[in-house]
Parts: sequence; C-alpha cells; structure tokens
Amino acid sequence: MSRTIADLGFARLKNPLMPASGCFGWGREYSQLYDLKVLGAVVTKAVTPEPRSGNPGPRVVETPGGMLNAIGLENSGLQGALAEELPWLQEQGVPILVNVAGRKVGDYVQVAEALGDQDLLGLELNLSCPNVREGGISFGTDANTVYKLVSQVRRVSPLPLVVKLTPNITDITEPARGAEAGGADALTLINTLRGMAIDVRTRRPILGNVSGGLSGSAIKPVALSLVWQAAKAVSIPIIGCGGIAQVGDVVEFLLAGAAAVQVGSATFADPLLLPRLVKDLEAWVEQEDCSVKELVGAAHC
Amino acid sequence: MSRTIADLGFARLKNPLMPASGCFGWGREYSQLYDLKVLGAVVTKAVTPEPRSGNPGPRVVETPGGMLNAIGLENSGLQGALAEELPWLQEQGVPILVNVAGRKVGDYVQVAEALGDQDLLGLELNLSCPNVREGGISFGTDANTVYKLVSQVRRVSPLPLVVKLTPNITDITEPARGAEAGGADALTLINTLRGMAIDVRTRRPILGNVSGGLSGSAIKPVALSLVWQAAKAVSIPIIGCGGIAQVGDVVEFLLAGAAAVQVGSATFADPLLLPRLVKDLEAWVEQEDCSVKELVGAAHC
Amino acid sequence: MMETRAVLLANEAMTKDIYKLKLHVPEIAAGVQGGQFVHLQVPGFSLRRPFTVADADEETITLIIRRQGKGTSALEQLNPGSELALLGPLGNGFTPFPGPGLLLGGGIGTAALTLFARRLGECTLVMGGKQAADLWLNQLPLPIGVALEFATEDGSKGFAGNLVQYAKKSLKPGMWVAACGPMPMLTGLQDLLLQRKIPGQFALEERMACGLGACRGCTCTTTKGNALVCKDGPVFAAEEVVFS
Amino acid sequence: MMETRAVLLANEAMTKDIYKLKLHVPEIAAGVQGGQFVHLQVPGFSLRRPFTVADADEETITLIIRRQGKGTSALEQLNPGSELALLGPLGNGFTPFPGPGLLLGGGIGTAALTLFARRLGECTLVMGGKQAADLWLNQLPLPIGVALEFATEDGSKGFAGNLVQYAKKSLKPGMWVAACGPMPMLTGLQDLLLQRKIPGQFALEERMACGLGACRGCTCTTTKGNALVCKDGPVFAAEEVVFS
Ligand SMILES: Cc1cc2nc3c(=O)[nH]c(=O)nc-3n(C[C@H](O)[C@H](O)[C@H](O)COP(=O)(O)OP(=O)(O)OC[C@H]3O[C@@H](n4cnc5c(N)ncnc54)[C@H](O)[C@@H]3O)c2cc1C
Ligand SMILES: Cc1cc2nc3c(=O)[nH]c(=O)nc-3n(C[C@H](O)[C@H](O)[C@H](O)COP(=O)(O)OP(=O)(O)OC[C@H]3O[C@@H](n4cnc5c(N)ncnc54)[C@H](O)[C@@H]3O)c2cc1C
Ligand SMILES: Cc1cc2nc3c(=O)[nH]c(=O)nc-3n(C[C@H](O)[C@H](O)[C@H](O)COP(=O)(O)O)c2cc1C
Ligand SMILES: Cc1cc2nc3c(=O)[nH]c(=O)nc-3n(C[C@H](O)[C@H](O)[C@H](O)COP(=O)(O)O)c2cc1C
Ligand code: FES
Ligand code: FES
Repeated sequence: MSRTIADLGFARLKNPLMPASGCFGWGREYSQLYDLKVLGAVVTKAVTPEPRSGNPGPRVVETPGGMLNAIGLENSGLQGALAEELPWLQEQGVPILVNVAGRKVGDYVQVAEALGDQDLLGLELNLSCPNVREGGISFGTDANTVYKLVSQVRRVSPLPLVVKLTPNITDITEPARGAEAGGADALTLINTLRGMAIDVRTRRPILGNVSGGLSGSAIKPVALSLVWQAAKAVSIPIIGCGGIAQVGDVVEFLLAGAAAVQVGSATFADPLLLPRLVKDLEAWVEQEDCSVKELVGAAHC
Repeated sequence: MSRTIADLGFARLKNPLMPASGCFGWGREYSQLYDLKVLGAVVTKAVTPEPRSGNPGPRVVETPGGMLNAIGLENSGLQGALAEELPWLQEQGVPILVNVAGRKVGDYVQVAEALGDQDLLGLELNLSCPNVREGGISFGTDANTVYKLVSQVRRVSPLPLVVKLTPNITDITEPARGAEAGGADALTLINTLRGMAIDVRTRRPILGNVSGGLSGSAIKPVALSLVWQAAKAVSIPIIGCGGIAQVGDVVEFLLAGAAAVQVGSATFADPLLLPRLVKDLEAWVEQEDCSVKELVGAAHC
Repeated sequence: MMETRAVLLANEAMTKDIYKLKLHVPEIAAGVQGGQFVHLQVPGFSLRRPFTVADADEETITLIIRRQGKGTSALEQLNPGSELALLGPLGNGFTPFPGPGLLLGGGIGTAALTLFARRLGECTLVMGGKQAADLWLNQLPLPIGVALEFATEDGSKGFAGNLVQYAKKSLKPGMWVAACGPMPMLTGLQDLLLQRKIPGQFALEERMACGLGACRGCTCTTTKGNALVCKDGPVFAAEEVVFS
Repeated sequence: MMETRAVLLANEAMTKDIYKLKLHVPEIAAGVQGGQFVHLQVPGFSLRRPFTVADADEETITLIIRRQGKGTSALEQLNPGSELALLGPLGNGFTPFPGPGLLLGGGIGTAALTLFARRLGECTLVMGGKQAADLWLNQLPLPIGVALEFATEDGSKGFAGNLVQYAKKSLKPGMWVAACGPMPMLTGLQDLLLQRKIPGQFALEERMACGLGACRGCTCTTTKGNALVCKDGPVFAAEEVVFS
C-alpha cells in the first residue's frame, strides 16, 4: 500500500509502524504469532558492550493507564547480539533498528563500530534510559553531551543514526538540536517518564530498583507534546513513541510531526496489536483518501 | 480523629486532605454538596494581581486515565479575591491556602503583600503553571530564580509559604532546594505535566492553547517519584499532589514522604470524593492501627 | 443540585445514532427545569459527560443521547438495572417569554428544548436535520399544545431547508426564540434575531470538567465578558453570545 | 502457543476468595501441559494476568483464581458468555520423574499442580492452607490414582502443620517433589530437598508484562544466571532456584 509509506529521509518504510525497543525482544517470540515482514521495521532490545544482568525484581508494575518498568537494560551484550540475535532477525526480511545503550560515550562508540558493517536500517542510540544512571544524570538531558556523543558515533559508523531522547527534561528542544547538530538522521521521542509505585501493605517501593519508567497510554499526551515541540525545533524526521494503542493514536503522532511511530507497552495488552494497527492504518488512509506522508506534521499548519 | 492529624510544621491540620488549586474554585460550589469543614484545608484557585481572562477554549480534554487543561489562570484578580471570594471562604471555618500566580516576581510580591494580614493557613506560590509562560520558560525550573522569588516574597509576607513546583524539569531537587533556601515552609508537588491532544478529524490540536497540563491518575507514578526525590533533598514538609483518586493513593504519597495531599482532577469524576477520602483514611489508619504522622516517609526506611 | 445515583430503567434506540435513557432519580426529577443538565459519570472515564434533561416526570428523567465518542458509546451498552452516578440539575434553563414561542432544535440540540416545551404547554417546536431518518421528535410524547414541525435539508420531511431558513420564513414580530444546535445554525440565527429585533435564548455546549462552576473549563465569551456554560448557562440571551 | 479468544462457560466460587473459571478454548486446551499458564486479558487493564491452567479437557480449560487485587476482582464479576483474549499455553510445565511423586501445593499454588497430577495419574497431591475452610481441592475431580491429602496450620483438616513440616515427615528416599506455593514454603522445601538429596521442581511466580520472553520483566535468579519465569519457567529444578 503506497499510501502508508513512511519517509525517514535516510530510508522509506512500507509503513510507519515498528515496535518500541525493549518491548519486543529481538522479535523471535512475536514471530511465532505473526510474520514480522508486515511491520515497517523492528527495533531491538538495547545492546550494551558487555552483557548486563539488569535490575533486581520486581521489574514491572501496572499503573493506571500504563505501567512502570525497571528492567535495567538486561541483555546478552554485543557478542550475544552478534552471535545469536542479529543473524536470526536479519533472516526475517524486515528493516532493523538496533537500540544501543551504555554508561559512557565509549560504550556507544564501541557498539556502533562493531555493528557498522551489518545490514541494518540504522542504530537507535538510547540516551534516555531512566533506569541506568551510573554517571549521575542520564546522557540525554544535556545538549552538549548529546552533541558530543552523537558526533563521536557519527565518526565511526556509516549507519543512519536515530537518537532516542528522554522526556525527563525541562526543554526537549535542547538535546533535540544537540542531536541534530551532532549528525543524527532522526530522533525517537519518547522514552519513559520517571515514576514509582509503593506497596501500601509492605510500605516499600514495589520495583526492586525503587523507581522505573512510566509508559503506556497514560503518557501519550506528554509524548505528543514533546514530538510537537521537537518537530518545530529540528528538521530531521522524528519517530513518535509513547502510549500508542490504537490507530487514532498513530494518526495523532503523525499529525504532530512524527514520520513513523513505535508501539511499546500496548503490545503487552494485545500481542497482535502491531499487525492490527498496520491494517487499521491502511484502512484509515484509504477511507480518508490521504497518505501517511501528507499527515506528517499536518497539525502544525 | 487524632490519628489523621497532618503536621505541616507551621500548622497541624485535622487531616491531610485538601483540594488541589484550580479544581475547586473557592469552594463555594462544593460547599453546596458537603461541609467544607471536614477537609484538612482548602486551596483556592490562583490569584494574580490583575484579573485574567484565561485561554481560548476548548480548555479541557479527557485523556487516557487523566485530562488536559489549559485554563490559563482565569481569575478575577486580587481585588476580586479580596472583595468576594476570600471573605466568604473565611466564614466556612476551614484553613485556607491561597494559590498565587504571576508573570514576574513583582506579581507574587504584590499579591503576597496584599494578603499578608489575612487569616490564612498560608500562601501557595504557583511557580509551575505550564499554561502561562510569557517570560519564556516557567519560573519553577531554575533553582536560582525560585530562590530569589521565594526570598522576596518571604521578605514581605508573615504568612507560611508553600511553593508549588513543576514536574516538567530535569532535576526536581534543584528548585526544591532553591525554594527551601529562599525560606519556603513547605513544597507542593506536583503541578501538571505538559501534554497535548490532537483531533484526528479536524487535524488540529484540541486545546485552544495547543498544549495544556496533564493531570489525573495517569500522572500518579510521576508525582510519587518526584515527592520521593524531593523528600530526600529537603527537610521542609511536602504536600503531595497528582493523580490521587482513592485512599491507597493517599497512603502511597504519605509513605513517599508527603505530610499532606491534594486531590485535583479526580474530584471531577466524583464531586464527593474528598469527604469520602477523609472517611476512608480514618478507617485505614484505624484498621492498620497507625497514624498519618507515622506513615509520612515510612517507605524511605 | 445534588450528587446522587440513578437506576437505568430503559435504554432504547431512537435513530441509528440516537438513543434514549430513562433514569429513576426522583431527587433530580422533582426540581429540574427545561434546559438544565446533569453531569453523568460513565464508568471508567476520568471526566463526566453533560446531558440536558430531555424529559422528566415525578420520579424519572429522560436523556436523549447521540453516539459521539467513547463515553456515549459506552453508555449505549448499559443494561437496565445499571446504576449511574450523576450530579444535577445543573445550570440555568430557558425562561418563558410573553407571546408565541418558537423553539428551534438542530439535531440532538432538540433534546435541550423538549422539557421546556412540555412545561410551556403552548409553543411551536421545530426539529431540523439532514433527512427524515435523523428525526426522532415524534417518539417523545409531548402535550397537544406543543405544535411539532420539522425541517430537513434534503426536504424528505417538513420544511425543505435548514432552521435558519425556516426561521427567516416563519419569524413574526412579537415572537421569541429558544434554540439549541450546531454553531453555524446559532450564528445564523443570531444575525437574524438581531436584524429583526426578536428576543432569543441559546443553549450552548462546551467541554466540561467540574460541571459546577469551580474549574473554569467551560468558559465562553459573552458581550459582558467570560461566562461559564455550566453555571451561568447553558442558556444565554441570544444577543449576548460572542461566537469565536 | 497462540493468541486467541475464549468464551467463559462458568464462573463459580470455591471458597471465600477463590473462584473457578471454565473457558471454552479448544485451541489451547488441546496442547496444554501441567504447569503451563495462559496470559489473560482483563478488560480495561494495561497488563495481562498470568494463570496456570488448573485443568483441561478437549475443549475447555479451567483456571482456579484467588481474588488478590484489581484484576482478579474484575474477573470474578464476569458472567458466562463473556469473551476473553488470552495467549497460551505458555512456559514449561512439570516433568514426570521415575518413582513416587509428591506434589505439594501451598494455597492457590495447588492450582499449578492439578493438571499435572491428572496427567500423572498416580501420585500424592497435598494441599496446604491455614484452615479447612481455605481448601478447595476436593471440588476438582481428579483420577482415583491421585491420592489427595491435606495439611492445615490450625489442624482443622488433615496433617496439622505446614507443607515443609509435612514433607519432613513424609519424604522417603526415591521419591521426587513438584511444588508451588508461597516463598517461605519453597525456601524451606529447597533446604529439605538439598539435605535429603531428593529431586524437586518448583513453579515460580513473577510479575509479567509480555508473558512471552520478550520484555525481560519476569527475570528470576538461578544458579545458571538470570532466567525468565515466563519462558524458561515457570517450572524450574528446585536446586537451581536462587531465592533472594
Ligand atoms: C450543557 C450540555 C448539554 C448537553 N446535552 C446533550 C444531550 O442532551 N444529548 C447529547 O447527545 N449530547 C449532549 N451534549 C453533548 C455531550 O455532552 C457530548 O456529546 C458528550 O460529552 C460526548 O462524549 P463522548 O465520550 O461520547 O465523546 P468524546 O469525543 O469521546 O469525548 C471526549 C471528551 O470531550 C467531551 N465532549 C465531546 N463533545 C462534547 C460536546 N459537544 N459538548 C461537551 N463536551 C463534549 C466529552 O464530554 C469528553 O470529556 C451536551 C453538552 C453540554 C455541554
Ligand atoms: C506463571 C504464573 C501462574 C499463576 N497462576 C495463578 C493461578 O493459577 N491462580 C491464581 O490465583 N494466581 C495465579 N498467579 C498469580 C496471579 O497472576 C496474580 O494473583 C494476579 O496477576 C493478580 O492480579 P490482580 O490484578 O488481582 O492483582 P494486583 O495486585 O491488583 O495486580 C497488579 C499487578 O501485579 C501483578 N501481580 C500481582 N500479584 C502477582 C503475582 N503473584 N504473580 C504475578 N503477577 C502478580 C498483576 O498481574 C498486575 O500486573 C500466577 C502467576 C504466575 C506468574
Ligand atoms: C519493558 C520495557 C522495556 C524497555 N526497554 C527499552 C530499551 O531497552 N531501550 C529503549 O530505548 N527503550 C526501552 N523502553 C522504552 C520503550 O521503548 C518506549 O520508549 C516507552 O515504553 C514508551 O512507549 P510506550 O508507551 O508505547 O510503551 C522499554 C519499555 C518497556 C515498557
Ligand atoms: C482544571 C484545572 C485547573 C488548575 N488550576 C491550577 C491553578 O490555578 N493553580 C495551580 O497551582 N494548579 C492548578 N492546577 C493543577 C492542580 O492543582 C494539580 O496540581 C494537578 O491537577 C495535579 O493533581 P491531580 O492529578 O489530582 O489533578 C489545575 C488543574 C486542573 C485540572
Ligand atoms: S465545567 Fe468547571 S466551571 Fe464549568
Ligand atoms: S514477562 Fe516478558 S519476558 Fe517474561
């Protein structure tokens, strides 16, 4: 369906729908439920240079209209990704964005270098995980740090770079501009909002990590506003993410200025949601006699 | 019920429950439904020096688990408050926090001076409204600005000062410490998160003001986390606010470190919610054989 | 005005997207005026929904509702016996004027006029719509004194044309108007009423949070400044409303 | 494993806080193993709820559920005829060992063992609880070969004491254990099994998001490192589980 083509500048996807990082593993499990090829792209779980065992449990809590997670970037590291996950996913015939995370700039550079010759849609640099902040505040909050990190990765990698920013910030346009100046090809907005929940019986925080990241439809208005603000501030494409659960949400993000979207937590309530959204979006643009491309940013006029 | 007494340092309230500013007017309407004296205190709609006509409509939108508002601080100004609203509310026999807002430091000083000799529980300085940002960014995001504003108001007013901060910030502990250093007697956390919604039929933002403030149970985990963080950073009491809709939520905020709580949007779904929470909290502390005071901050241990 | 719970007695379809809820709620039924509304909680939603009381007897009120979005779709699914929290009666209703009254309801806006028509006893109540299939006014029993008329844009029932055109044709000096309906209808009517110096009252709609006058979510603009649709309205003098 | 919809056939109370759902869902009923679970969507909630399949025939599965919080309270209200989305069967169930099997279920944990017991045919299945009124195992028909026993802390039915005490008394060399129940029971059992060198399998619980192995929300610690309760479990070799 050419009406649903999503234009990311550095690539065109058959539709704008992809899973959000961390909510889809490497796609293996969901491939048992449907053919991953129906998706615009797949975004992987974060890859760090070394394996990480993540945070103590509990790691997920339901909240009103959403959930908190504090996985802590558990992953089998660069070697695990290269040896086991990536080869499998590359056989599925769907464009791949590998999500990259780390504790210091060198971590991002290392992973990006190691992945540079892979056949990928691009790298998604996760500068925003609220659950790992060994260096104090997370990377994504300072425009200059973002600029430096992105330009260093830019230097070592020929792959398109998508920079994923945190919403836990006073002014999103600063790191957004920093990423653009550093050479990012696109932005992903947003990662989770910092939140917590307390068990009133035990009188203790529920998450093993005390606080975690809030996602789900609860955060949709915040995500939409940040996409809107960033779309005004930068000229690279934006991938919208946060609380998408139905086709109307997809359209809202496109109208706010997103060129594509990611669906995270809502997949947990309905594992078949992504392929259904693909169908629903096809039906929507057909019925409205429009295209994804012309919806992008249309609410700004 | 002495078990429910809330200790704000500068005052003791018979219980920790109060309405959040802007969700209760000056209490007149709700006084037709129940006796305001059952409440720990009443927090008024924002007062600005001059009358304000607020933002164009629509001003409210429902969102998943919450709502957006962009009222824009419509109020009848200092004179209106002094002539009409305050005298009525003072007759109701409930402690009063007057919420104060403005565009510049002088506005806060002016309102605080004019209210200095009133019989009030205190002033709540709203440094956080996301819907009025004439001076660019809202006041509450810079520790130094907060410090200066609070200390100037401190100089002119003998009343206890409660400083209400915005959650739209990278690090809440900075303005929290700024407020404390400036002489604040307590903090209120949080005001609304910036958010927006788009009408997919008209392809335009729904709110007349484009963006607005997100409130309701959707934001509870964020509010709780900010109260938790601020409680670690300052030693003045905190009034928790954000998404409270049932007695368990009240207890969560107390455990996170709030000495009292405010209930905003949930009042719209149930106008009798506040008096019911008072009863439910009484029953809770009775059943758990504990007191509000010992719950405050207990999850930090 | 009070917060109470109603029991749903009946839930019946009137047209393809309009249905009628009959609620047992004597506390509210007793005192409600034509044009006043209730603020109804739809289970699971964060904001209540405002609906005019379209009819009332001693113990029950009737709401006539158009399926519009999530809340009105959820309400439509409710079975008799369900309990619903509601606040009401709210706002100020219509005021009878001397002389012959012409009540003009555009589509679902007609629901704001029917109880007022019943109380008036003598008046002309006109319901306008796109086509005959949209009109449901015949399904609501009203006193004989209330002359029912219809206007359809496609001419499939009654007057062929919209309600502004109908009013242009029918309004005579000495008459007065009460109206509720979509924006273009009200703005058109306002022009006409001002031209002909005919007094009128309009019931307005705005998104609401509290429904009570406490939150200032429902402000509209009048010649006297801001006004609250929930508390100062929903009925306003036609000449005072400033359309944006 | 598949995503599908089940029709609720029956919803019956078993004790004051335990109820039984019978679901028509042949696709899942056909292939489920004892100890596997389904991930059930409770309408209106953002996360699904995991429940072991407590029993199954060709077309239906039975879930035995303890009212615990919001989701399990909402499920309890559902009427027969309701449709529910669910994913399953998920995870790895229990494995039969040679020799006499002792199946130990602490409270609702017993629901993780009943289908396994049915498939084993010959074994001893013990349900433990505080008092006789909490025990519901008699209400689930099981083959004659499955010897049912009970243990209550207050001694009001069967063995007087908890399941660790019961196991201490009853475990003989050559036997093996399958167990599910609260943490203190499992840690106590683990010590006992290690001491006596008796093989065992434990079914664990963790909060879940995807239920599939994709989100790493349900990690537990084993002697071999992290493992996923939803995909690698919920049944683990008793000696491998590292309790925190
Ligand atoms: C005083 C008053 C009386 C009304 N009387 C009636 C009546 O008798 N019959 C009837 O069918 N409708 C009436 N309406 C309109 C009715 O309130 C809306 O159609 C309804 O709230 C839509 O809810 P929803 O969840 O289906 O729509 P959604 O679009 O899903 O609602 C989203 C949000 O927007 C609000 N909203 C959407 N449209 C309107 C609107 N037109 N007016 C106010 N809020 C809106 C909803 O209340 C909700 O908060 C009245 C409105 C007002 C203000
Ligand atoms: C593999 C597995 C099998 C299970 N089988 C059964 C069964 O057969 N019968 C039964 O009654 N219970 C079973 N449980 C526990 C059951 O999943 C929880 O009791 C249920 O999710 C609680 O939901 P709630 O909304 O009522 O509780 P709430 O406390 O309101 O739930 C809040 C959130 O926490 C999660 N949660 C709370 N307690 C648990 C728990 N113990 N385990 C996992 N998640 C939890 C919920 O799923 C939800 O996401 C099983 C759990 C697992 C992991
Ligand atoms: C369980 C879970 C794990 C996540 N892991 C990652 C991750 O590894 N890297 C990342 O960039 N974002 C991660 N996220 C954030 C999501 O990709 C997404 O930005 C966020 O959840 C908001 O989208 P949603 O509301 O659709 O879930 C994770 C989210 C969840 C819920
Ligand atoms: C309609 C509305 C109006 C508000 N007006 C004010 C205001 O005038 N001053 C202020 O400090 N906060 C105002 N707020 C913010 C609330 O006081 C509160 O901080 C916020 O809504 C979060 O609480 P809640 O989730 O319980 O609603 C307003 C909120 C709403 C919903
Ligand atoms: S809806 Fe709150 S003032 Fe009208
Ligand atoms: S619940 Fe997602 S990996 Fe187990």
